[in-house]
Amino acid sequence: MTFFIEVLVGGLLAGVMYSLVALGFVLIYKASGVFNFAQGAMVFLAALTFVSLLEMNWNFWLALLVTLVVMVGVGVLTERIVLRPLVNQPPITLFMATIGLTFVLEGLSQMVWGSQPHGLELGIADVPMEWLSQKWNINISKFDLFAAAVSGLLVAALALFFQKTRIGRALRAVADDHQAALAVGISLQHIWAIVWAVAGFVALVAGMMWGVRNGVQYALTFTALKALPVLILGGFESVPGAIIGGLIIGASEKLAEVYLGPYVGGGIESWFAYVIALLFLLVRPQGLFGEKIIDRV
Amino acid sequence: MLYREAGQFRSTYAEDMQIFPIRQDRIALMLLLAVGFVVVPMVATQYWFSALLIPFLIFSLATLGLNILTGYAGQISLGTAAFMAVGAFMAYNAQLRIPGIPILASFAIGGLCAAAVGIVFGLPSLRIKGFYLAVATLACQFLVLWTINRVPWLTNHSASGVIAAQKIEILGYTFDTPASKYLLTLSIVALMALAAKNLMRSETGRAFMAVRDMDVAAEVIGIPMMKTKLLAFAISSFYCGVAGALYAYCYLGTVEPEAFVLDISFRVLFMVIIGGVGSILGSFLGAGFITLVPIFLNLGTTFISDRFDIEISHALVSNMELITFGGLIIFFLIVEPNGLARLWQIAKEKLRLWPFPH
Amino acid sequence: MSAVPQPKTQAYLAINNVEVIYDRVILVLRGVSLEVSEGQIVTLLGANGAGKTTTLKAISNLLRAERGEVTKGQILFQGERIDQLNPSELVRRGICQVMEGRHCFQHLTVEENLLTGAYTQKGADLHAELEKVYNYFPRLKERRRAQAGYTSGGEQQMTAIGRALMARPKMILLDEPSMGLAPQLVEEIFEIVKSLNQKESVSILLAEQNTNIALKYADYGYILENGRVVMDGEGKSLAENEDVKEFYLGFSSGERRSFRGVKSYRRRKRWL
Amino acid sequence: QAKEQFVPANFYWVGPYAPGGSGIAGGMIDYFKMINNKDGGINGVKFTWEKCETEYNNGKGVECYERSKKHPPTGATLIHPLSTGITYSLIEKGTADKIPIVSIGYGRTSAADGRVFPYVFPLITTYWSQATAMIKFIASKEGGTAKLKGKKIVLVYHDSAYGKEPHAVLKKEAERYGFELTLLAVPHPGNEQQSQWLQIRQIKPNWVILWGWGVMNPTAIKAAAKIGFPRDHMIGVWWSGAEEDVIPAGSAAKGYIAAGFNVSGQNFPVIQDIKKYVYAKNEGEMEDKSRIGSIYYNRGVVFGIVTAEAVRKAQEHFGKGKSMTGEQVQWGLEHLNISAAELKKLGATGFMQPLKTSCYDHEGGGQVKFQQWDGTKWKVITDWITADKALVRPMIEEDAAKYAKEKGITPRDCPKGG
Amino acid sequence: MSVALHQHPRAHPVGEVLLSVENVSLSFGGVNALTDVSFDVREHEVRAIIGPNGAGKSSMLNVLNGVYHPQKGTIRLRGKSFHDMVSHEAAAMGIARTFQNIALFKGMTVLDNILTGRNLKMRSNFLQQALWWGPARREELVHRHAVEEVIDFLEIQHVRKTPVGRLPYGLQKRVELARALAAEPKILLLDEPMAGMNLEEKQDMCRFILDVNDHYGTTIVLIEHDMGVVMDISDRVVVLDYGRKIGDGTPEEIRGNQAVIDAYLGVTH
Ligand SMILES: Nc1ncnc2c1ncn2[C@@H]1O[C@H](COP(=O)(O)OP(=O)(O)OP(=O)(O)O)[C@@H](O)[C@H]1O
Ligand SMILES: Nc1ncnc2c1ncn2[C@@H]1O[C@H](COP(=O)(O)OP(=O)(O)OP(=O)(O)O)[C@@H](O)[C@H]1O
Ligand SMILES: [Mg+2]
Ligand SMILES: [Mg+2]
Repeated sequence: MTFFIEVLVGGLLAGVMYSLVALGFVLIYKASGVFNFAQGAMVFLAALTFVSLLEMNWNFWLALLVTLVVMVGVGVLTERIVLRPLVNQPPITLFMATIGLTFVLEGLSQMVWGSQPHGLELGIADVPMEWLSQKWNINISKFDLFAAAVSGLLVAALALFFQKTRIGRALRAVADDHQAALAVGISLQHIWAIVWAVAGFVALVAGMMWGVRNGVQYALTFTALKALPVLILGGFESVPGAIIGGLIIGASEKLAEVYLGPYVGGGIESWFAYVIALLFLLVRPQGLFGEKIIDRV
Repeated sequence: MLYREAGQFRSTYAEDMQIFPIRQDRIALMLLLAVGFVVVPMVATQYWFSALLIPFLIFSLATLGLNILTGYAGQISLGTAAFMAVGAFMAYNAQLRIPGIPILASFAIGGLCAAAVGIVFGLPSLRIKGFYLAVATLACQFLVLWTINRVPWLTNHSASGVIAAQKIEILGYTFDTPASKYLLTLSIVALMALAAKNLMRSETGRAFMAVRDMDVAAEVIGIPMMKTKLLAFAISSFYCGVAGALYAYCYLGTVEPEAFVLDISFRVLFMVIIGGVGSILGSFLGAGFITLVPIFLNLGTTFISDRFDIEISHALVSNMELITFGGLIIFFLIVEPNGLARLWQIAKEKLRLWPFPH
Repeated sequence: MSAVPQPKTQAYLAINNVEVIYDRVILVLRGVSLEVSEGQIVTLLGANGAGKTTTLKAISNLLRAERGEVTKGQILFQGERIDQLNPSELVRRGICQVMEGRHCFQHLTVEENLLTGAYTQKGADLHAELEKVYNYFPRLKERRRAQAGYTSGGEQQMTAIGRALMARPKMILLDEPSMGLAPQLVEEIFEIVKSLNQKESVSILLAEQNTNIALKYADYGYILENGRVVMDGEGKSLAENEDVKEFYLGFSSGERRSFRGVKSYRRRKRWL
Repeated sequence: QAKEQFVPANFYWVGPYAPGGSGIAGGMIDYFKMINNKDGGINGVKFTWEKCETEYNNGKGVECYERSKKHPPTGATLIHPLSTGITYSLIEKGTADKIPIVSIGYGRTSAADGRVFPYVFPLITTYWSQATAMIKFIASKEGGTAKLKGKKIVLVYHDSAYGKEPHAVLKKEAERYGFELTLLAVPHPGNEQQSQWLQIRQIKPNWVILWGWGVMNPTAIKAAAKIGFPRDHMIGVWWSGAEEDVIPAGSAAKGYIAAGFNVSGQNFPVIQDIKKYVYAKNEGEMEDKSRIGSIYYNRGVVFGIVTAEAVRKAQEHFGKGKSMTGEQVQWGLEHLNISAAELKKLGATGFMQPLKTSCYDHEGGGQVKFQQWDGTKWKVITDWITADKALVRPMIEEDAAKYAKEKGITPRDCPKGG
Repeated sequence: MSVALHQHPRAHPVGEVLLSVENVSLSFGGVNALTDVSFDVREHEVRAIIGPNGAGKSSMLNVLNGVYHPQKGTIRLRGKSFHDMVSHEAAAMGIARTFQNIALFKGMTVLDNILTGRNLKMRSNFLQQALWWGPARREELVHRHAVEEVIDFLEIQHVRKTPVGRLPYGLQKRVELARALAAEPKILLLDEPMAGMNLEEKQDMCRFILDVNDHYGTTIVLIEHDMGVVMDISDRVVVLDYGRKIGDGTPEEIRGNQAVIDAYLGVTH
């Protein structure tokens, strides 16, 4: 039983890490209807910049600040160079443009900082909490809890932002119809610059958390892959969906791997999350909290 | 006015319904085929065959397949590489297990098995749309590769899962030189492209496009959604399956799951979008762009650094290439969001009016 | 027929010799000039595809999003060139467009749609504005919580117009406001337009197919055909014009023609 | 004919595999530069090379191969594909083009049977050899092979062809010694291993063998720390045993053990020579000089040494001071004999193992050293441990024979053992 | 404003009840789009549905061809009742329609759009089509002829090869009608076919509708806000308001109906 709980809790906490990455996707999708393929590259760029600055003996907060400035710069430039000329284009075109952006960001980060992996420690050890493991024989890492708290905070803040503010409403309007948004005087430039900057910030947070876990290296770009099933399960447009989706995916895939894996040869984690998400979609095609696809005649 | 249709009258519908109603297009195509089948084999080097032309053709075929699904029927899929893998492995098994089966039949079996898998993974498309569907098709990608890794029968119990493709032999002739493999690939691709073109300009193609553009309306005018979507998945996967078999047999020479990773799925999707969603020609242009541009970029930088004897760190060069490639994608999209095929079409429209601006 | 109007000194909005090309090859407007004086209602008439929508989009600078561009001519608002301003700046300056085909934000509720319209009105009293719109369109109040995507065609049209009003514009570009509205509502909308014009001195440029009603309310009218202005004049004088009567209002020799009788109709004479 | 010997440098400098690719490329090219500068090449024939980015991608690898194979003066001398996938794709092409495919420490294990694979050289040691060496190492730690009985060993492997390589060998070993073997797959890329390591916590194995790649390695080490599994009972394969695999794991990696067929460090004469003849002139490949002497860099130097010695051997046979063709170098590769004395001359004693190949055996030594991470650097903790060739060789021959049958190849005749 | 109704005898006089709607109710969540509506449509007649915005007219059409499934009530076609009919089944039974918000296939040319209307009549399978051979080719030709007839009839020859997205609104509406006609329907449902048209185009459209009704005897159900059109061309009119039927009768009767005037017409036209 304790083992079951351990797997469950471990899965839930792992899921939170997925949510962190998924959140970046959600932000941009919600605000512009763009499926941002470059999210993984942004996570990589942010974490790599941050860790490289740290290794140059910068002060932690200064490094954080400068990285943030870099990410905001990337956001603003993306708006200028990529998105603005592509207003009102079909989603698939914008998607492709973000793929181009991925190449640019990946090339750029490796060009500036090199492709060597780095270690990152934030001072919170990724080891089990002793009293828990002694008393209950359950292993829960302090760092995992920290990561969960951080994502919880982020999600709450962002959800509030989208629901309650003028900008939040404008973001949703832009996602629905670029042209009409322009016509009511929403400045796509501002909106997109804001969103991409916030997404850059989220990428930085995700990059730091994952960087502590796996080291800062190119493979951070792959974290995006883990976020995709979370994304469709929770719904592309939903901030709370990202966290709930993450919890469901995290827990179910761990449980499946541990309890089902041995019977079929293991490694089922590679697809299990997707199959779960797919099954959910068959019931709710827009994900748990996504916006209903409106097609009327 | 190089590209002028004036003076070409079509007096019957049959004429109007020709595959290329405009004479210049017909001539251009003939020339292209002549170059492909005759001139290229005479002049190209092995490098051209095995490093450029064969992969280009095979990717064109896969792109064509995905374009039928995504471009014509409007269903985005990220399972292309999985369908290719099914094609490759089933072709291998057909060759291995059915004695005396002709290689082309094996390719077809590979394609048909891929089509079957495609139908199964097409079922969710009846309910799920857009990017949701795209991500959901990833399930197919991972599940198929996982299965190949897990079921030893599929890899004939090979230790590592990597197997060598069998010899290609048709009517006693062995295709073992790059040139002969190229010709074989070209023939298959040309024929299948022709079939795709025919299909897309007849009822099936129109049904696909109708479902793509507005599925409720399509249903209202009597197009059965289920049949149409599943057929699209089947045909598309068939193309991808054959492409996968060719990829294994004519290009790499090995059949292995790692050759069909997610990356390939994405690359094929890039090709579709860059080339032009819903265009046969675009499939070729897109495949050309994505496979050849990085190589030419690389050849270019190598040439420049050789010529001017600049010692730049290679990591820098590789990264620069990556950035340039990404930049080019963005550039072309901004110039023409609907892909290279549309760019070509606009160019033709301009040519038609030339030398007048409008 | 008539030529380009002589530029007056005090035009509120003036378009001079504008040419628009779509997709770099399709020439749609071939030198359109028109102007709107302050406080005027001006209507733009013309057959399908004449270029009415394109003209309005050229003014509000929404063409780029459709891969169209203004290749010639200039557009002046209050004497300043505005053809390089981005759309949100235009809204801030008081030019607001109601697009053809509604373009509501489907996933937002009707009320949210309206609120978005006030995006540029930072710190304004949104409640009062909302109430004003609901006063104009009581039906919207009933449906305020419905997602716009699920409302009926007419309801969406009301939402779109209401949304534009929320920005407190000085000048509204209306693209076919009557399309798809019940006759009663068409009258109402034009009454609203008129009251906006008179009470709040909003200038109006409106593209309309319903010539009858448009000319009834308009001070001035332009008739567009094939991307050119072919006729213009005071609303009344246009309504009196024999050709206009025949081809746009459906009277033949003073009698309204039945739609059932059109089988034996006369092909319209083309000006160009 | 120009006195040049062309070797393609088809490696990778970008992407997830870049740390390995760029390090190995740097080591090999630096070694060539050193030979050119110090000795004026091999008997006056200087090495040339051209870099081509393969991105660890089969298609790109083939493209690079095709591009480099006809390079003047004699075409590609031999090729290091540095990827198992690319190696497989090149087996037939190389054989047809008569260009040796050299895969040191990766590639197709059964190609060690030179009778079936004349142009393929999985030199020094294969995955299978290594797996047996690992078991030997574990046995030595446990106090003899007899003690293995009833012990639990878990293999945590990258779920791919590469990760599946050792399964068969380990299963045989498990049968032979009576230990309990559990195979745990980690899906690519391996940045999430919670469930695997929770299972390990449940199994409580004595040893964990890590058959990982890239990000999978530090993640595994961290996950081990998280469940409190002792790192000094984790043994990594040689692609899990570079600085790049442990540094990202930080302090968690302390005590972790990995296999290797070369060692790290700068204190070998050969590395000093590279510094003296190459870096002193500012001609070095590595921008980050601290990477000189790292595991990957030194592995690249091993690649360089083997290449150079094969060319030297070929020249001895076909004419000194001439550029060798691929076919001639194939002979050289089959007659390599880098003895201890030879190693000393090369300044590589203890740096790599002696190597002797034959037409029959394309692997050579098959020895492995084990090293432990002390938090800042790798420390060698064993001498060369020889693989259990008696176990591995028959498996190799069986697999090669199957391949020969499938392909309709008649194996060459080779004098046994010579 | 008197208008002579039937100027010449119709080729297909109005006949038996073809389609009847009985006590249909439809709601979406809290919104009652239709409440207990009943009416019938006779063979060969032109039947108009009018009512204020949001009255439920479009929803009624959607019920008629199976896009929406009413919670209560039945639809009878030639006396046979249907429950939960799927829209492509409706199409197979000869019901074609146009949409309020144009639902053309934007990526296709006019010709292709209209050809899709004939998909139910196509028999060749996709393998034959892939080869463009034998039956497939012959069939394409036959249908092309049929479609060209519709094109001629609706006078859209000049835009045949234009992608529909580029056409002005009015022409798009006409293409949509053409697509519906290509199916040779028994019943044609038109949802505001004349919205956004100027007078001349409306006249054209009326002419087409009447001709279809006349030549082919097609039964027509029409939603329209232009009272002139409705009064002139329809045989009978149903009036909906807030989802309920508030009037049903000939145009004259409707014109005089006070409830209708209050709810819909406002000032008389
Ligand atoms: N995005 C576009 N690309 C290409 N051509 C276009 C585009 N938009 C409009 N056109 C063309 O421009 C011309 C003018 O169109 P516009 O929409 O301005 O006409 P309109 O007068 O508003 O017509 P309607 O009364 O039907 O709304 C038409 O011929 C149309 O085909
Ligand atoms: N799919 C749906 N989901 C929710 N509500 C709907 C849906 N379809 C229609 N409605 C609602 O039902 C009511 C009737 O809509 P309908 O479209 O039938 O009106 P209509 O009579 O056609 O109006 P109009 O003349 O404006 O087109 C409207 O209030 C609309 O919001
Ligand atoms: Mg218009
Ligand atoms: Mg309606």
